[in-house]
Amino acid sequence: MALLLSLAGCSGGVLDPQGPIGAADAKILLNAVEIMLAIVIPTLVAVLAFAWWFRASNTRARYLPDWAYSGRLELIVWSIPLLVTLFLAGVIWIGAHDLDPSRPIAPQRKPVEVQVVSLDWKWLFIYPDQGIASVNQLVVPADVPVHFSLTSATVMNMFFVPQLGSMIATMYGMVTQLYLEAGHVGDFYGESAQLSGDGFSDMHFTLRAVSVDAFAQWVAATRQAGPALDRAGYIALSQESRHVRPFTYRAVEPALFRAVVDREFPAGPGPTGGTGGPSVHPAGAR
Amino acid sequence: MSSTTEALPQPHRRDIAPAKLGGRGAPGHGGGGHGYATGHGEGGPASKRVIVGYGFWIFLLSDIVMFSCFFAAHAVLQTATAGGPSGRALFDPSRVAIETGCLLASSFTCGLSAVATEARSRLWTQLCLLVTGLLGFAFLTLEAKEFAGMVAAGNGPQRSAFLSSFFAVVGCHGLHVSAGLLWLGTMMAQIYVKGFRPNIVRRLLCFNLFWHALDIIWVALFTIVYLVGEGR
Amino acid sequence: MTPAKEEINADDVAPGVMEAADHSIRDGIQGYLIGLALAIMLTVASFYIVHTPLIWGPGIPVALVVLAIAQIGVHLVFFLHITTAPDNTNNVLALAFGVLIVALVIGGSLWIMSHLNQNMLPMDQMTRMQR
Amino acid sequence: MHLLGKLSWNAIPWDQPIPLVAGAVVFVALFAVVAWTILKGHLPYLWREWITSVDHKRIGVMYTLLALVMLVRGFVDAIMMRSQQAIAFRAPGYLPPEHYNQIFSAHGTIMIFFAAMPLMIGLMNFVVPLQLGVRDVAFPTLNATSFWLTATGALLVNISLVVGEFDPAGWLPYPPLSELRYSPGVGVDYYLWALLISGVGTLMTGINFVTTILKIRAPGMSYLRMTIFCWTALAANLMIVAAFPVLTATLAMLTLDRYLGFHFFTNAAGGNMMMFINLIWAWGHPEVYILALPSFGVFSEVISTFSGKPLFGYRSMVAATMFICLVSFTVWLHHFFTMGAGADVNGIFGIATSIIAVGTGVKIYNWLFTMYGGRIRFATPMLWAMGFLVTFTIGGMTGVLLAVPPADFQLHNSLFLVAHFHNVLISGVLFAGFAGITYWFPKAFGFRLHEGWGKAAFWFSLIGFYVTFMPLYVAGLLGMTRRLQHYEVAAWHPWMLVAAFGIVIMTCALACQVTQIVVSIRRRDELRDETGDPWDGRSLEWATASPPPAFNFAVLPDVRGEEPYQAIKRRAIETQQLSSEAQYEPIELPRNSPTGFIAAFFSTITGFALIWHIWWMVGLGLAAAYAVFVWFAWRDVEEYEIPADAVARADRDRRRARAEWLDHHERAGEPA
Ligand code: HEA
Ligand code: HEA
Ligand code: CUA
Ligand SMILES: [Cu+2]
Repeated sequence: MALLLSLAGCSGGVLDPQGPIGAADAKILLNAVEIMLAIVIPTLVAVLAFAWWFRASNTRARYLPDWAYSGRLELIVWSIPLLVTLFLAGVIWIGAHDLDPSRPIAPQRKPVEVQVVSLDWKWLFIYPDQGIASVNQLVVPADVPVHFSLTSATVMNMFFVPQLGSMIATMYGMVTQLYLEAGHVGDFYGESAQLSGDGFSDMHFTLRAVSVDAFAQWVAATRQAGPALDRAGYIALSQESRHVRPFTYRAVEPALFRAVVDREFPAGPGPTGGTGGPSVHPAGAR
Repeated sequence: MSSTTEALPQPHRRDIAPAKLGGRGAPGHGGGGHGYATGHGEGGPASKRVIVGYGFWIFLLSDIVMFSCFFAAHAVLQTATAGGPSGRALFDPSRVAIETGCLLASSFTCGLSAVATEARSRLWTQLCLLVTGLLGFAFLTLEAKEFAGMVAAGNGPQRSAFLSSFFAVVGCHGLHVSAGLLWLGTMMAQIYVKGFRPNIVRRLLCFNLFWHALDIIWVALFTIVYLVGEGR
Repeated sequence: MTPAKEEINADDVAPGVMEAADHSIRDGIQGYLIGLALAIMLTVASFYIVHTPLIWGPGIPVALVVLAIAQIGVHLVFFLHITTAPDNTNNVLALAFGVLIVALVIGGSLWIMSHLNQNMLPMDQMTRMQR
Repeated sequence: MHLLGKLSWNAIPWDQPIPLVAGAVVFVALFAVVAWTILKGHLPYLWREWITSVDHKRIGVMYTLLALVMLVRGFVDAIMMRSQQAIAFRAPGYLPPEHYNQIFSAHGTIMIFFAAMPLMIGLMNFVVPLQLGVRDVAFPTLNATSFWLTATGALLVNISLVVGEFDPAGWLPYPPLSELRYSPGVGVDYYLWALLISGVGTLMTGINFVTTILKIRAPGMSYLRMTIFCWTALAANLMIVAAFPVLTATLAMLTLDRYLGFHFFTNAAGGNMMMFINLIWAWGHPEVYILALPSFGVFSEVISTFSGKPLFGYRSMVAATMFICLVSFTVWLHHFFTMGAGADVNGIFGIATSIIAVGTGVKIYNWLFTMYGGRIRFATPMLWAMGFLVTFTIGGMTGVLLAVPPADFQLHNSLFLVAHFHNVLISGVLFAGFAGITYWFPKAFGFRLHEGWGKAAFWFSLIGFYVTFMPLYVAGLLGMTRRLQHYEVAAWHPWMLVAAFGIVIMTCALACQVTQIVVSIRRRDELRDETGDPWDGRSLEWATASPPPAFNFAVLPDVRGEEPYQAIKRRAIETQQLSSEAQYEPIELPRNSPTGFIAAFFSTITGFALIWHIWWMVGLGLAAAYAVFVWFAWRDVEEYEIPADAVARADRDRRRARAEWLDHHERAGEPA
């Protein structure tokens, strides 16, 4: 296990974190493993040792055919896991609070705002303060907290950038909150961690953390080119499509995200048919 | 630890047929000293009546757990009217009161039928069961009317999540009552043809349990769905 | 084995079976009558309370739930013959298990769902709360 | 409307060779088997002795058979997934997504509901009445019905392979993806009806076994004298009774959404999909312990028997079992920490989850101390148990890790999670199944399984497991999420290749298992067990003949302590004689009944009709089901009697074998 852990380090996964949230998540993960290994390894060793020593062919081992109870051992048997669990319970409680996804990273630093909409099957990122948007590509300044507000245009998805830390669900008509921060400049792999249909495997994107200046430049450049995202454009975008190349919008209709959340658009249309496709149309389904 | 069962006091055992499945310990192998039906003790298999009654009791509890999910869904969705009508606009308290009366009375007559069965009176058992069935039918008719009225007014289960959960939880109870009526009819026919044979008496016991349990669920229903819901 | 006497045992009793004590017809009917009377009282109280100004508005649902629990108790005791006698231990334990599960499922679900809903309020309400 | 509802020629996937060929092979095989039985004239025998049987032993065997067949089906799915992921690096692979999605959903559904559950229920059926020292379960006909309804569910899932499609939204199909709008095909409907129907069967099993264990035990068998297997069976069945109604209700709501336009979980009209996820896991977590607890029971029996000692800390074991039974109902939110319920809720449920480790840990240590001071024989069942102890501890540890919310925020739905649950399921359930089958096989059929092939199967399974699933832990830590039909991240690819190699080893294990069965049947005379007690067992099932007579025990055993059979044996060895022959009495047993089979027949028809919206057929099926019910209620004779001299004859044979054993024992001069 420890070997596996070390193998998994330093190669772009959750054990190679590139930001404070990811680092804290990974730290807790490793700590929990250490706490448990402290008891699990002796347990495993004892299992193998007892099995070996008390094998039937070993005449030196003492045979205690009636030994089935010992009050003292009984106590140990209950208290060892209990104590470990107590310890873990502390980690769990504190971890759940300190690293709650909706908890701001550093209240004094103003975060960059990004609104995320998961569509079939791509990601739409809206920058409300900059008035631009992008698809399947997320550019953020490094060393600055990012505040995500997330929703879905269709089914549930899960927004996840492994090296930056916590994932969070996106759901139709609801908004979830997430704070992340990239500690370095770099490209990080992002994906959906929740099955969302046939194009699910294509719901990956690149998170590009760039310097603050480069971010400003990118914003400026983005404003110069590409289409503008209005309501009609959004409806077109929300049709099913796979393997969407990253692109940007030079402008976004201001309250678009809120309109999505407030269900002003019908939910994404979904596929037109499966085997034995729909022959009945329930009255209420839109 | 090694108490021999022979030593147990046996003051109140009567001559009872043990369960068929278990059979009884042969003499010499328990000395015939075992009781026949302790649920938690050491007396060997319980009597058939206890087994059947207990099994049905467990079934009822599982049924109540199932209802609790519909209740939970209703509690979560009762404000999700999606612009449609709320409970206050839809429910008619006097109808609910009559429905409640029907069901409560039927529970009572059902209990009387059990007394009549205990006294092995075919006539009274059948009469009580008949009244129970009629009251149940009256209840169902009222409920069907309510449903039909709501659907006709465009407030069917497709209207909103609130109405979905309403129709589901109330309808599920209604389905149970319908199934109960089918069962009741079958039981009456069986009593008519076969009389009070032990297996039929056991089934009557189960039917009684079922019917009383439906009434209990209705108590929760009229309280949570109708009365509390009306306040919204 | 006469059917009438079949399977009455002082140690273990099927749920729904009347106590050996009230085995006469009169006692049997009387039990159901008492149950009916109590149930009617509680039901009437429930229906009455909904519209009464006597009780503080927000307290009404609580009162209703308490009344319902009382009535369910009445049904259990007088119609289903659940008692605390030792012969009923298994029946009562099963009931307690069921009630516990129901409480966990309903209580847990409501607790979880209220937190989820609260954390996922649509935008405007969210921002309103933040400001 | 169309007479056949939505069903048409196009429902059969003519354009998809893989399922078509697979389906064709299955059906040809099935047809061949049926044709063979009819031609050989075995049908009357099958009908008489198996299909209509209400004997808990027969039903147990049928459950186990169903489980093994479904294991193979699930394994084929697993091979397809592992090979797809091995080649789908920057490539589409050979399974298009709409097909791949059905495969993992079918794999999960089949493995949990139609392999693992029948495996455990099968063992319970066979063993529990024997260990309680009684003749059958509380409701034998209901028991048969449970089995046949489970088989109905399995059949429907397998029909979907050829006619239509299966659920593409996962083994627990989350809405809104599973709603009509996003899954308009019949796949989810197959899933729903298969599980609703088999769920009824499982619920009835739960009721049956709770009643059996609480109300039908041999004289003197107080609660604290029951075997741990019976205790775990009691706990598991209590959990079935409490949890399966939740599954039924939740699936019923989704069904209402899909069929009648309700809005429980839709995106429209105020539906709330989070409620589905909440409710399904309120069933789902108890479910994994419904599977794990009986497995723990099997290992308790095996470890104690092969260590030649009573189980250490019996009372602790009982307490831990019931502890797990209750606490399992308080942890379900750990499956959706990442949905955002907030710190308090996540914290509480995380802690509740980690507390389960206490109950499980106690069990691990009790097994450990059972081995201490033992004289351990490493027969095949004991090997499975050892593999379990080591592997399950690791899987449990990763489970507890997932219970830590910040860790889960990174590992949820990753291959790490997939590795965790295969880690516990394969060691905890599959290994237990194999251990149990090997252990009780001689009891069921009168001869042992071949040890050599069994041990080979064990080693291939163990190594195959580690090679297949350890890489998935790594891939999960590298951020690889589950259910990917293809991927573009280079770092994941090598691990997928290793895992694919692991499945090759697993295939060897399967081959060994099959060989083991074939070889054992061929050499059954060598492997014959005459005494009824091939392993030097300690509980009552070993007190009767192998295979046991229909009535199990000629006279119900008189239980005077824990490990009753061990006590009887000791007494026999000390006094050098068997207990005196009892006075035999006639025994009444329940008659065979086709009720279960017929009920399943009509529910298959009804289920199929519902899936394809063939409403007239639905009506027909339901009417027929009611008719069967009434017909069953009307039958007069429910039992038949075995005369006393037949009982005596059967029991004297057994006693003769035991007497020989005693002789032999005396000469060997071995202490008990
Ligand atoms: C038999 C099946 C089984 C069993 C027994 C378990 C056992 C456990 N599981 Fe697992 N689990 C599953 C089957 C099972 N699980 C499945 C199928 C899923 C995924 C479903 C899906 O999403 O599709 C899942 C998912 C799952 C999750 C959700 C993760 C996610 O979706 O993000 C979590 C999180 O808490 C979890 C935790 C646990 C824990 C804490 C245990 C504990 O019970 C383990 C306890 C055991 C030990 C800890 C080892 C022995 C103990 C000691 C040696 C004592 C000392 C040790 C300590 C004190 C640490 N499981
Ligand atoms: C009991 C449950 C169980 C079992 C045993 C298994 C066994 C296996 N599973 Fe499965 N699996 C699940 C439950 C189970 N699984 C679930 C619930 C899911 C989630 C589905 C979802 O995402 O919706 C899943 C998903 C899942 C995935 C999808 C991962 C993803 O999301 O990307 C994969 C991929 O490889 C996989 C692989 C395997 C493999 C290789 C085995 C192998 O270990 C199989 C090994 C089997 C054998 C070696 C059997 C051999 C023996 C016999 C057949 C008996 C002998 C027969 C006779 C004697 C006649 N599983
Ligand atoms: Cu990524 Cu296709
Ligand atoms: Cu769980």
